[in-house]
Amino acid sequence: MQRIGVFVCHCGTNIAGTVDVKAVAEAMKYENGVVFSTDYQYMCSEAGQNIIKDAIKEHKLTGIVVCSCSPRMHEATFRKAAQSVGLNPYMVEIANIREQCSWIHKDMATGTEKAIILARTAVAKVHLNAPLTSGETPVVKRALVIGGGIAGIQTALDIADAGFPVDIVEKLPTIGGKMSQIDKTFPTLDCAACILTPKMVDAAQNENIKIYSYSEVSGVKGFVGNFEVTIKRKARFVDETKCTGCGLCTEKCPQKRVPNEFNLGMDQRRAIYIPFAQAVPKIATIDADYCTMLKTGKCGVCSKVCTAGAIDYTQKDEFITEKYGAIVVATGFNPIKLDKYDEYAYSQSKDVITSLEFERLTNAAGPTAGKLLRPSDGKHPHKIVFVQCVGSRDTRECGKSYCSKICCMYTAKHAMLTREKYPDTEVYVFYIDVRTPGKNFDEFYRRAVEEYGVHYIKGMVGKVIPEGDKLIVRASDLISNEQLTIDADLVVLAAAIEPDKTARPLATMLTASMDTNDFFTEAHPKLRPVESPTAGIFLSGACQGPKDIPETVAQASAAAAKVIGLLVKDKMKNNACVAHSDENMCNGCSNCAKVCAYNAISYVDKEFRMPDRTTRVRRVAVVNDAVCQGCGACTVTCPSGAMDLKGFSNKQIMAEVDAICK
Amino acid sequence: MQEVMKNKAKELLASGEVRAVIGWKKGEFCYDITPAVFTNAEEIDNGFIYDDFCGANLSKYLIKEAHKDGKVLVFLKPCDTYSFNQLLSEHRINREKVYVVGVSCDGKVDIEKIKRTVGDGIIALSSDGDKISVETLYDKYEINRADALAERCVNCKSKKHVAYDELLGDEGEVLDSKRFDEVEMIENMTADERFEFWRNELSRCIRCNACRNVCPACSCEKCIFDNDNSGYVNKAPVTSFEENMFHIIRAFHVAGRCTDCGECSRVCPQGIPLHLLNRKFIKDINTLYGDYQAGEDPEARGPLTSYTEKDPEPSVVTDKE
Amino acid sequence: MQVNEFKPKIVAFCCNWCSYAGADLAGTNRLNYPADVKIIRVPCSCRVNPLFVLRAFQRGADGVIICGCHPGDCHYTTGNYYARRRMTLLFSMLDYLGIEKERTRVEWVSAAEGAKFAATMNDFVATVTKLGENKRLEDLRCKK
Amino acid sequence: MKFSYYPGCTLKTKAKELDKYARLSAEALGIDLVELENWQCCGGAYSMAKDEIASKLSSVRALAAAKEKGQDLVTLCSACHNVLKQVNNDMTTNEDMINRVHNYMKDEEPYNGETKVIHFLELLRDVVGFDKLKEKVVNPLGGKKVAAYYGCLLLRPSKIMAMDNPENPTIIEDFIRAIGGEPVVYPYRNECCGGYIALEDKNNAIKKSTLVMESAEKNGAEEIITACPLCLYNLNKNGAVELPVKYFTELLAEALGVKGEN
Amino acid sequence: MSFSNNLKENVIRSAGVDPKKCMKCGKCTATCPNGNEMEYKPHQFVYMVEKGDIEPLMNTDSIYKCLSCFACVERCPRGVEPAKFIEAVRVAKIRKQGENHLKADMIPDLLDEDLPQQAIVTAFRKYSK
Repeated sequence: MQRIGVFVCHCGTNIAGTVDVKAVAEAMKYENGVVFSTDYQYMCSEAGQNIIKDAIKEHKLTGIVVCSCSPRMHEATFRKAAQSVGLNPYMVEIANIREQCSWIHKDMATGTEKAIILARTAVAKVHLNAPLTSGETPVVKRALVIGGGIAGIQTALDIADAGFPVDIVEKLPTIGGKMSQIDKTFPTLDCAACILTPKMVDAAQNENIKIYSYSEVSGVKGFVGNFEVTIKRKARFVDETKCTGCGLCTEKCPQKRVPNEFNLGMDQRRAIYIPFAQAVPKIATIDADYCTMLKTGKCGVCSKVCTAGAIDYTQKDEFITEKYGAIVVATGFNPIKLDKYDEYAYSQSKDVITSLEFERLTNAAGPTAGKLLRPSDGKHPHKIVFVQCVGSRDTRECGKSYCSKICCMYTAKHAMLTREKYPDTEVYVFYIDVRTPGKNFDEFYRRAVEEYGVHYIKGMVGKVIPEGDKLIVRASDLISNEQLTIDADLVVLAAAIEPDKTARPLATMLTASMDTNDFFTEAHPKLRPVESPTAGIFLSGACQGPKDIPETVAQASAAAAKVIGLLVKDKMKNNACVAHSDENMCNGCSNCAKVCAYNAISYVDKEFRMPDRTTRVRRVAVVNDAVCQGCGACTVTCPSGAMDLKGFSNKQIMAEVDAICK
Repeated sequence: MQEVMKNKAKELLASGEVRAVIGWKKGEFCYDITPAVFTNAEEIDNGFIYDDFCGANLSKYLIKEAHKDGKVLVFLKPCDTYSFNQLLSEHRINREKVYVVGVSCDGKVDIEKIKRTVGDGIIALSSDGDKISVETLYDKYEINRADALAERCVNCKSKKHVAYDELLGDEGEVLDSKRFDEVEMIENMTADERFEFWRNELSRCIRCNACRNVCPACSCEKCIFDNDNSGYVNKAPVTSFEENMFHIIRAFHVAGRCTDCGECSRVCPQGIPLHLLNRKFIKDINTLYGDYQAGEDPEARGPLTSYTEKDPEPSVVTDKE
Repeated sequence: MQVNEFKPKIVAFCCNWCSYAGADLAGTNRLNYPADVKIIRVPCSCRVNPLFVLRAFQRGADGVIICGCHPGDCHYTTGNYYARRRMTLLFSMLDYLGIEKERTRVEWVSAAEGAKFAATMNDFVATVTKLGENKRLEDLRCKK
Repeated sequence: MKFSYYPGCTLKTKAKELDKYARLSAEALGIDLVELENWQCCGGAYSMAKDEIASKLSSVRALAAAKEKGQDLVTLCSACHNVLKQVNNDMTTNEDMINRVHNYMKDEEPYNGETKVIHFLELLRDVVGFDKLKEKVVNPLGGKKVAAYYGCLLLRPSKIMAMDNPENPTIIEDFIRAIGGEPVVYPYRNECCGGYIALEDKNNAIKKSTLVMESAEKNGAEEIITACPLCLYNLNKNGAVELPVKYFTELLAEALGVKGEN
Repeated sequence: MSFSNNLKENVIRSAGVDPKKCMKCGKCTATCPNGNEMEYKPHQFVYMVEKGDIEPLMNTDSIYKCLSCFACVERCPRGVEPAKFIEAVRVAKIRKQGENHLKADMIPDLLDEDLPQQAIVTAFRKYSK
């Protein structure tokens, strides 16, 4: 039997104005189990709290009800007070007689009557309260960042700076991601490499950061604070510890005709290669698909020229397992394939290119050493047409229904840079809408129009016809209601961007949720934008939605802050009000796990002794306290009632119902 | 058919492939056939039966039997295989321990319907094609088989087995039944008429728990009605209210999981049409969330453990005219 | 003849994150609604077991309303979607049994919708008052 | 292998060659084309208006007749192919039309889009196989430069026609290669020649067809092949370029060595 | 105007596509092989139908300029498929008494010996009732 104390607050006249607080306190004295009841001016004041503390000690209270303002206001205050004198904080219940009573009723009799019922309801609940303790789980103080683009690098640097070890897993031989392929960045036009490569070097040199390049995550177990991740280190046939990155092998390799993916296939590299000069780690990698030695066993040139003896043709994929407290997903994006958009003749003419290819064509380290030349004949283009929204805002199966967000700005950048470097080139941009919500973004776009004389035309390109060495562009001009024909030299398509293909299988491993476009979903779209609903999984960069570089970096740092907030704890306090399954009643039917948004429920086979002394193995649900958020969805779906929620148990809620209806 | 089944059962018992066979045997009366577990050829020769009165759904017995060592053979009619699948999806049965023999079914006979024609005192029954001959203490009758078919068989939803290891007889198809017509008829009554209808039906309940005990979906380790801690324990009917509550709660607990096998109504000694509660849920689920047949696909997610963002609001019920 | 004004008993289940906060806001803004409404705080609308609703009616409640975050805004991301299906089916069943469907309601009230909370309660109380006492689901033994 | 065959009205009159050479070639390839009995004109143009139903009935009849025989329905004329395939699609997607068609036709077994409609080119690609076809060629074209003219109706709308990539098709080019020619890829091969307006807006039709032919010529074509009688007429009549336009079946029959038999 | 509204509804129903899905990108007009011959361009058909401005569309010869080549149907990114509106307006027009665009007595002058049947059949199908 509980010994319950009731404390009725006047809240000045806020409550006492329409509720006869004395009458409430008096009425409570006659409730079952109530051994003490009083009222006071301000319960939340220090003096008020002392009344509570003293009463708990003096009357050996096992539970208390505070009739006051909303629990959203002072529940924590009163719980702390109770705890300070040894009463479990979950033995405190609040009857909300201010927001839900005195403030909404004008009549003293009505207010008092209702306040008594609310107090009685809280007393009825406290009768069934049980002391709860938040479980604790130790936190592994190491973070994993999946993806080594600017998002992953920034997140890793911030976490490392806070003093926590962090590993980056990057599937390519180098970190750097898409940003390393970009020439200049909007709206400031600073060189991408100049701002990115120092960060790459920082990451490599930071003693808290370990980079697993040419590696992939192949398995994830565990939960927040305690993930166990298997990383597959793909064989690169070069001993990372020995390779000095001198690059001699990449010059001597006789296999010269490998499409260079860093330049999007616009030039060629060798079968052994370092993606680009500033690659991190600067280690050669052998492309097994092209290496003559690996394919036929005859060659071995790279091995002969390597003075460090780093070449190892027998290298195999290697799997390592590491423990992490938090995982950040930073898998980034790719432009979509354009094979379903051949009205723009992408596969029919070399001079129809994507915007990312355009970046490489204007980059000093690109295939043309930074000169804007047509891929087909190496001539300088004099008329360039940019097409926006290729595949974006397209509701058909081949398209993406969303806006890719970055295309308006990078196209303005391309147009502006072209006009700046080659004033003799006419530049046309066809747009549906120009979307420039960002700091100095619209000014940037207007400058392209006003200062650089880029022709922005409200309309769309309908067909590109390669004819001779020209590209006949048929387009619409919706302002003047006409159809235009432009004989262009180069057409640049702003292809929609989509999440990297590795994201979906990764999401499955992480049990993180995704939307239909394969972008990771946030725990809350407004208030928790860098966290996945799965505890301990954080989101950084374009894997969560299209983003430009400033937004990506901002989100990357935000994700890092969340990770640091988690890793800084030695132990994690779990939510005390978690679900719990009574294994004696559990059917093992799995319905609870199906509705759990957090994957907090798993199943084990357990042996039970039967009344006839035989044993029977049954499958039963087990709730992971560290992961459960306490929503209660599972409790209702459980047919046998085995699943219940601590702090909001079936019996507690029914006691409240009974008290109200009494 | 019965002989084929017996031989199959004996064959598998003899080879040691299965430890036991779940089938049907005769009860006290000729029409009173009950599920039974057979463990040797002798028992099968003496007791095994498969006829027009083998309505019982044997899938639920697997929960207990398939926990023991060795494999169990079970004979399942098309509608029983749905329950079987549903139990599989809820991990109540270890599939590897069961050898399912699907048996075709052309509907089972409802003894109550026969009694309504011939009265009590039945001593012998035999069916021959589409006729049933009945011998009572007082007279002999011949009844059209079609007239004696159980309601659930008249409105059979499927003659197709959705799970089996081996099939005896012909495979049928999923049927376009009229099983929701009666639900619709009740829906079309006024609220007062509906209340009267159900009060009349449910007030006959004697809380014998037969419906619960037979229901394959009601297979909880511990039923909330038997659990002192659940807050719903009540074992005897005191007022009509309780029958309301008991049956609403039971129907809700099996909603989305009930395969509409109709066992609840078959076993109700008071003849309460309990299936009309379950079918109401099924009908609502089909209309509101898209057609769903529990047990059709053991991998499918049930309607109450899934959702879509565009689900109708509860106001479709509360605000309807 | 004695004129006794009927005062219904209304149980309101409110989710902690949206609707309970919305109810608090109604209070903060001093928006009136009848004292017949008593709120039970639950973490999420998906915590509301249909059995709680039946229990309330059994104990003599005249109306039960469940309030939660708007679909798509659930604090637990998906809880209210499950609640929506459960309650829709339960209400439909009660209607099928001839119990007045107007006694049950689900309303989505956000933490910012204090006015909506008050208006909803006013409307619901008025509706239930018009229906009068809940007799069809009440367990007379629960009334002393 | 037996297929139902829908020739269409023009193939019985002005485009007899298209039909004749197809039949001869099919025979040589071991394909049995069984002409539907009592077929009616498909209407020549598919009406995009959802409520135009009467004009689509003849197509449904042809489709239903093929279903009765349990055979896929082979077409040859691009226009017929387009109409039949689109109507067939309607018969699985346009509820209103399905109901009304069933009401009109009052067939015992109502037609619900069961028949598979394939174009003769698809027959060559998917049933015979271009590799197999190549083996059967006795008079290869000898590297003749042939331009494929697809026009509109074979490819679009691709959601329904589903024959090839509508923007960069390869089926006729592959066909040309199989019979020993060298395909000429030119950008206007899937641009409309203006056939539908040839009757009453001649000047416009001249513009459109000339554009197509000029493009083919510029890219080195020695002749153009097509599957559409209307395109053939329009290009021949209105295209201001001297370039032979032939049916693809004629080249096929020639290559298979069956052309001269008649 | 109720008449106009009624007409709008008829045209939309007949077209079977939703003009509200149009995001006004203009790809239809851009891609139309006959766009320059049209007084009202394909994108204007969509917008004017949505506004209920059907009369001017019925009275323009743009409805006979559409080649029915399905280029805009194929390439519309929003599934609006403008040719369907042009067809719907044309059908609405020729269904009116005496509004046949092509009359039988005009045919002989237009014929030539090579003209395939389908040219005549389709011309009638498209332009007359």
